[in-house]
Amino acid sequence: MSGERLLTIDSLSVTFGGLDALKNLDFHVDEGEIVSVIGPNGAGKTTFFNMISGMVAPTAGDIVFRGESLLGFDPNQVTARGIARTFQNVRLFANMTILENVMVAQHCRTKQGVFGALFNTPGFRREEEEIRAHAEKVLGFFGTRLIGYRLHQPASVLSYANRRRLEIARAMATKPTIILLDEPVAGMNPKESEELTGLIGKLRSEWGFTIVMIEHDMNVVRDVSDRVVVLDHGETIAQGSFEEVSTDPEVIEAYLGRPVEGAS
Amino acid sequence: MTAHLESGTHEVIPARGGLDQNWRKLLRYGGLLALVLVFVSLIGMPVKLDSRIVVEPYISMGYLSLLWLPALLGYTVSAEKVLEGMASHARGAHELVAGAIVGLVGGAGLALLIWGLDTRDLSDPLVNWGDNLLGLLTFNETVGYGMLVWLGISTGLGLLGGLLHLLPRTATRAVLTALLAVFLVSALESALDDISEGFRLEWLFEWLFEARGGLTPKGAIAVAVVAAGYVVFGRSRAKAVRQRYDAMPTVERTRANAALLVLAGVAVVVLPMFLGKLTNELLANVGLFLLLALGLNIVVGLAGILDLGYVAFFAVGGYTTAILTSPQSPGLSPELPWLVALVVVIGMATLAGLFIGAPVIRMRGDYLAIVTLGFGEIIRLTVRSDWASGLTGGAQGITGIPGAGIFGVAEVRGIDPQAVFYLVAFFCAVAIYVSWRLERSRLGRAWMAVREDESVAEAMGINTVNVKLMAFVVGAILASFSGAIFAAKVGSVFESSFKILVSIVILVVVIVGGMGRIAGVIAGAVVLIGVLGGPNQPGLLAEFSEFKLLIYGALLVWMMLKRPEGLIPNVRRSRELHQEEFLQDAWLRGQVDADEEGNTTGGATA
Amino acid sequence: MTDNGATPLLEFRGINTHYGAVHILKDVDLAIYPGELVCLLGGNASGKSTTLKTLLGMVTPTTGEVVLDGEVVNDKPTSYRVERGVTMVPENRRLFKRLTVKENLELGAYLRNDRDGIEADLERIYDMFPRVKERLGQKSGTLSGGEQQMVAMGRALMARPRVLLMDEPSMGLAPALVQTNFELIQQIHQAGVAIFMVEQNANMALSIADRGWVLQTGRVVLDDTADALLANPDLRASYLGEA
Amino acid sequence: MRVRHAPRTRVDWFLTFLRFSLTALVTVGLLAFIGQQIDPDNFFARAVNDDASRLSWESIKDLVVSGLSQGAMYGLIALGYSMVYGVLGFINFAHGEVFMVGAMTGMITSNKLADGGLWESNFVLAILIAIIVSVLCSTMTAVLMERVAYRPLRGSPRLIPLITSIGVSFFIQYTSALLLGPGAKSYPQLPDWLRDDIPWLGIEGKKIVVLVVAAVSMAGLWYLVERTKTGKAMRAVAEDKEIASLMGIDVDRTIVTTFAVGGAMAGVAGILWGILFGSVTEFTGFLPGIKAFSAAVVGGIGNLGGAMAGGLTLGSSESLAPQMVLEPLGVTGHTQLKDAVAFLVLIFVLLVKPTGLFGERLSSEDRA
Repeated sequence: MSGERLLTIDSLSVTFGGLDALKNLDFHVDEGEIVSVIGPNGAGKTTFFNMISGMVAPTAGDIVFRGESLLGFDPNQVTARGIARTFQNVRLFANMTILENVMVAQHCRTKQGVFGALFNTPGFRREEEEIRAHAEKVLGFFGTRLIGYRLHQPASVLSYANRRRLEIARAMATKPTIILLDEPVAGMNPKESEELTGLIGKLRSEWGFTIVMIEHDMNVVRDVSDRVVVLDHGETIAQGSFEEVSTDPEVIEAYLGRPVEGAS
Repeated sequence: MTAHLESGTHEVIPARGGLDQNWRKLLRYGGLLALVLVFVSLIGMPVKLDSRIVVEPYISMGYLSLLWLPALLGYTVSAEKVLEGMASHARGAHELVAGAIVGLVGGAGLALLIWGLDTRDLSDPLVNWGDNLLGLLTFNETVGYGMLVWLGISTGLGLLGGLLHLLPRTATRAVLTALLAVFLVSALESALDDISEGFRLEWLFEWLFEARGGLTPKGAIAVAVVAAGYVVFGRSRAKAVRQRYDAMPTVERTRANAALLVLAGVAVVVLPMFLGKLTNELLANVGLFLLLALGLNIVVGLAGILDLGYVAFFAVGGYTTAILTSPQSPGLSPELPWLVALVVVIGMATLAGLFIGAPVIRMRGDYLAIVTLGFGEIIRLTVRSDWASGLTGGAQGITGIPGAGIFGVAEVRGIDPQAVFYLVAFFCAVAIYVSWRLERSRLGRAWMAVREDESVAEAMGINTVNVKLMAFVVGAILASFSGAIFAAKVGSVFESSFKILVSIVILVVVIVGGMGRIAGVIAGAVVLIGVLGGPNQPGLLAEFSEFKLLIYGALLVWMMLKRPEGLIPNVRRSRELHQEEFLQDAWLRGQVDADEEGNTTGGATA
Repeated sequence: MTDNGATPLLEFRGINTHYGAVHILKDVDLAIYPGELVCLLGGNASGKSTTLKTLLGMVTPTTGEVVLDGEVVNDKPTSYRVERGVTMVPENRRLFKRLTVKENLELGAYLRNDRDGIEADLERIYDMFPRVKERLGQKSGTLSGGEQQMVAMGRALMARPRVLLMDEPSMGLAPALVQTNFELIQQIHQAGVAIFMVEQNANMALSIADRGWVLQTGRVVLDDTADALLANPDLRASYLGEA
Repeated sequence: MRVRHAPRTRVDWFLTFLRFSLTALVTVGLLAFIGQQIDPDNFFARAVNDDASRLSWESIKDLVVSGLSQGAMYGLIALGYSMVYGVLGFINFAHGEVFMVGAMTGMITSNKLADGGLWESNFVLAILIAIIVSVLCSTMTAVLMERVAYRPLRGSPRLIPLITSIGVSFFIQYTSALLLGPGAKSYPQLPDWLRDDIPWLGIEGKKIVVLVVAAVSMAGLWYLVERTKTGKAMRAVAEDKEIASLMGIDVDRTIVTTFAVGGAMAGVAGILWGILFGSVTEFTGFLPGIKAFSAAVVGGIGNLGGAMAGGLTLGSSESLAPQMVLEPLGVTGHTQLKDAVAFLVLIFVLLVKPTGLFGERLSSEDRA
């Protein structure tokens, strides 16, 4: 089901204080894929995301999205080109309301400025309407959890699982092509992660997003991934379907410790 | 599973005995009181404020500067911090004894000071050490008398402080309001004098006030009774009105708000006509600082950028106006009309905002604070230097600014404070409108996001550099308006009007009022600039001018420690500052939520 | 309960804690005896980390007593408790990344003044983790995950603990690293140190523990030997999220 | 082989332009200076500045020495900023006032000693007493500040303690003005051997004293932080307070120690200020304080060697740049711009290397 090549990463490297965080990493995503990135702690997974989203500049290599190199772009420019992300440690705008969190994420898709705001022009009002409508649509993706009376609550009152959901909603609101999910089910209980796994599938089937995901939970990885990439010490040690990867001796040695019990 | 939400139960334990005290705490508070009393005496407050009478002939602000302290500490020492869901003690002799002991220790400190004043001469480093202070503290009687009286007074006041815990809530509130009212009315004497003339109420003024200053005893009693009466009888009604307002549906509330706004507008237009020169002058000053504070509020309160060099934009407005309009401008002197100059001022402020903003915008918040402060100084030092004196007049400044002509309809100059006030009020109204509209726009949301977490805002597609520059520029333009009016009002500009001090005072106004909240900023400006005075401008309490910067410093610290959200807080902001509590709250809700939704409670709604 | 007559090393007697208005721990009673390996199980927000913080004196209980070796230590600071033999290996290792490996280990012995004893203990740790010895002068932030885990354990052991608290030793770690970690814990336990482990991963924890408690919204709901807990249907159910 | 990419936004272009033009300005100024040093009639020197004249080696030496001695003082104050920043992560704006308190109490003590005659009869003893008193007072001020104003704010957003410290700074300034009276107050006259040039060096004795005392204090501090258990505790607390307390370190006490040590350094700097300039006002702490902070940033905040290096850099550029860059560029009244130079250096360094000269980037997370 993979389509056009969206993102190509070409021998990407980065060093922090003499230490290689990533070494000659090659990677690609095609349209409509769900790719999981797994690997031990400190393997450079989050650095990898930071690099794609423009938060860290690579030392060498290239990141090409739809034929355009992303090097040197600020994170907001990357997002504007269609790559959104969530954060491993959930970083919401805690004192803004849930609605505002999602509204503000549409910043790069809208354009009204000071003039419109000051004179309340028709264009300004129309755009505000659209922003709000889209925000509610995105929040509605999670059932009733984030809408209703919750819309005007500050994000800080949400439960842990709901914060994770709001993070995803916020990334969706930027109208991206690719969503980078950084450990979307971390800290959720088995039931919640099962539910979210289903939603990740829907993100592709209903909303048409392409997804790259970092995850430790092998159940989730197994259930949704088209392809799995294993990182260790900043290098790719294996790549392929979940079955291929989970039986790869090198992966077992470096990451899994023992084969994942069955495919049940 | 909501069983663990056992909050709100408040158990009352029987009162403790009078001697069942935490003696170390009492001594600590007593020692603190003694220190503060001695400190206040030695910085010269009692002596210098003695000439300002509160109630003739009984009490002056000098004595008052000492008297309120024992009562305050007597009250706080036995104030029990009650966490919700926990128990508290019933009140009784315990509180009285605690207050009295704290007062006694404090009084002993003062007595010791009297004894020291009498026997030693420390006037070499301590300038206020001397006979004036001794005379004041001993009421011009013997040393022993003074010591005893202060022991007595301080103990008594401490006891009164403790007593406040025993009175019913309404009574406490009535007493405090009455005392505060007497103080405020007396503090506002000169303004009331001015106002009473306008409203033909001289008779009331003369009845209330002594000719040489201060309330008459009967006046004081009248004021106290009115204030207490309001608390006892009027408060519940005011509360009811407020509740009705809160309960209104949105549409109706908008209408009520609009009505209130119109009312305030009419008051702003009509009131100055009844006011004298002095009050108008004062209001004009308040307005100038309010305009600055509204601008800084956008930068600090909304976008979360701590700009300590904000005065630079004030200077840009002032100097641009001076150069363009004054015939005595040393270099360039096109002698433009004020309104034309104002257009250039906007341009210059925008440029300055971009020029200062661009290099600092990517820096971390605290570095940015210091670097902007540096920029402010660079601009001031450059303006003052011989190098730039060809344009700016150097240390001599630029004089002879003709004033602001408004389409030939009016000519606004410093000698006509009422006209200045109207001009300032107009610009403040513009600033308020701008702040209000922007806060509710796409840009305002982006500012808030940047304030909350800059790198996430960036990752969510917000061009943080542009957005922050925008805040800088909007703030700069508002400040430059203030500068332009300032130049026209005073008729001259000197670099000394643009010191760092101004930036800090504006920051205090914004913070004391409540960051990010327009009503708060207005209240902050009126209270601080109006009553205490601006950096170079006297306020209503002119005698305080020597102490005002000390008070500003102390206020800033106290605000940050006790009420970081300001007098009239912004709901969001206060949430951020009490985040820990909220996180715990959220933590709790987390479990409720895991339980499936439906039975969760909606907490604070924005 | 394995009450073998000895005094417990560490004990909670009727502990209640509050954060503001929120009641977190409710009448919790716990006891850890010398040389035991016990674990405290519980899901998100069940009060596990509050338990640890209360043990260490970072949170003061509103009622109840924390007893250390027969002495009530409610009003004693963390440093006092550390000195008396309670040490914690924090979640996610939390090494001092800018300090060298050696300095990290030395800080573990911060409260000790017996220079010879410290030297001897350092040698013991080098024996236990030979890889650590090779990297003594390196900034600890540059180590790999497994090595950092060893340093974290070594640092804790340098305090000569009588009871070692482990906070979520499996949290956020790669499966392989979790295994290494549990092997290290067993190794230390066999050296005679009592271990109190707080874990979400019930299967893993109970497989090496002697005893366990299950905490649910601040209350101890199960208290049994590890084998019995493993067989307990209620526990199985609640950990599969079927409750 | 770092991937270089061209600036993509207008702000980036502007910053590049700013970096370039500042560098160009300094280079041209220096070249012009060299030109007029070689020959005041030189075409290049004339072209930029009509009044160009040669600076004697004597005066260059004087400028360097006074720049360095002043810089050493900035460095000593900067240590306090840097240490507090390292441990608590905020700028203690009021640290300059701690320095002022040192200078002020030094002034009071030495005047009292001069009245008593000890200052003249045994200067070394007298100055030692003055140093001890002022170090004690400034240490106490710093510790008190921490206890009253900063401890309750631990864990609040970074700007809150910064704003608080601005308030503290004002409070101390005006307390000093109100208690001791406003305006400048003089130190007693120094003995001749300090005022005169030291023969074989041709440098004023007091400047040598300042440099020596600064070097000794710096060495002592380095030993404390790098070699002692207290120092190790400080570094541990700076990195992770919670874990440090797990090691049995008393975090509160370590933070107090940090403030105390910083305060002591500021006290030493205060008395050196008195020796160097002979007078002190309630505002003495303000500008040097900000400059010292700049020095700490220039050197890379949190890095003690960097703080001292930053101080020396700032002090000497402040002393040399007006003569060596501004004057050859034709700026009149260049010495009036001395303070502006200090701030320009700060801005320039932050533009070129946001982490300061010796600051290191620790991870991907701390973007400046």
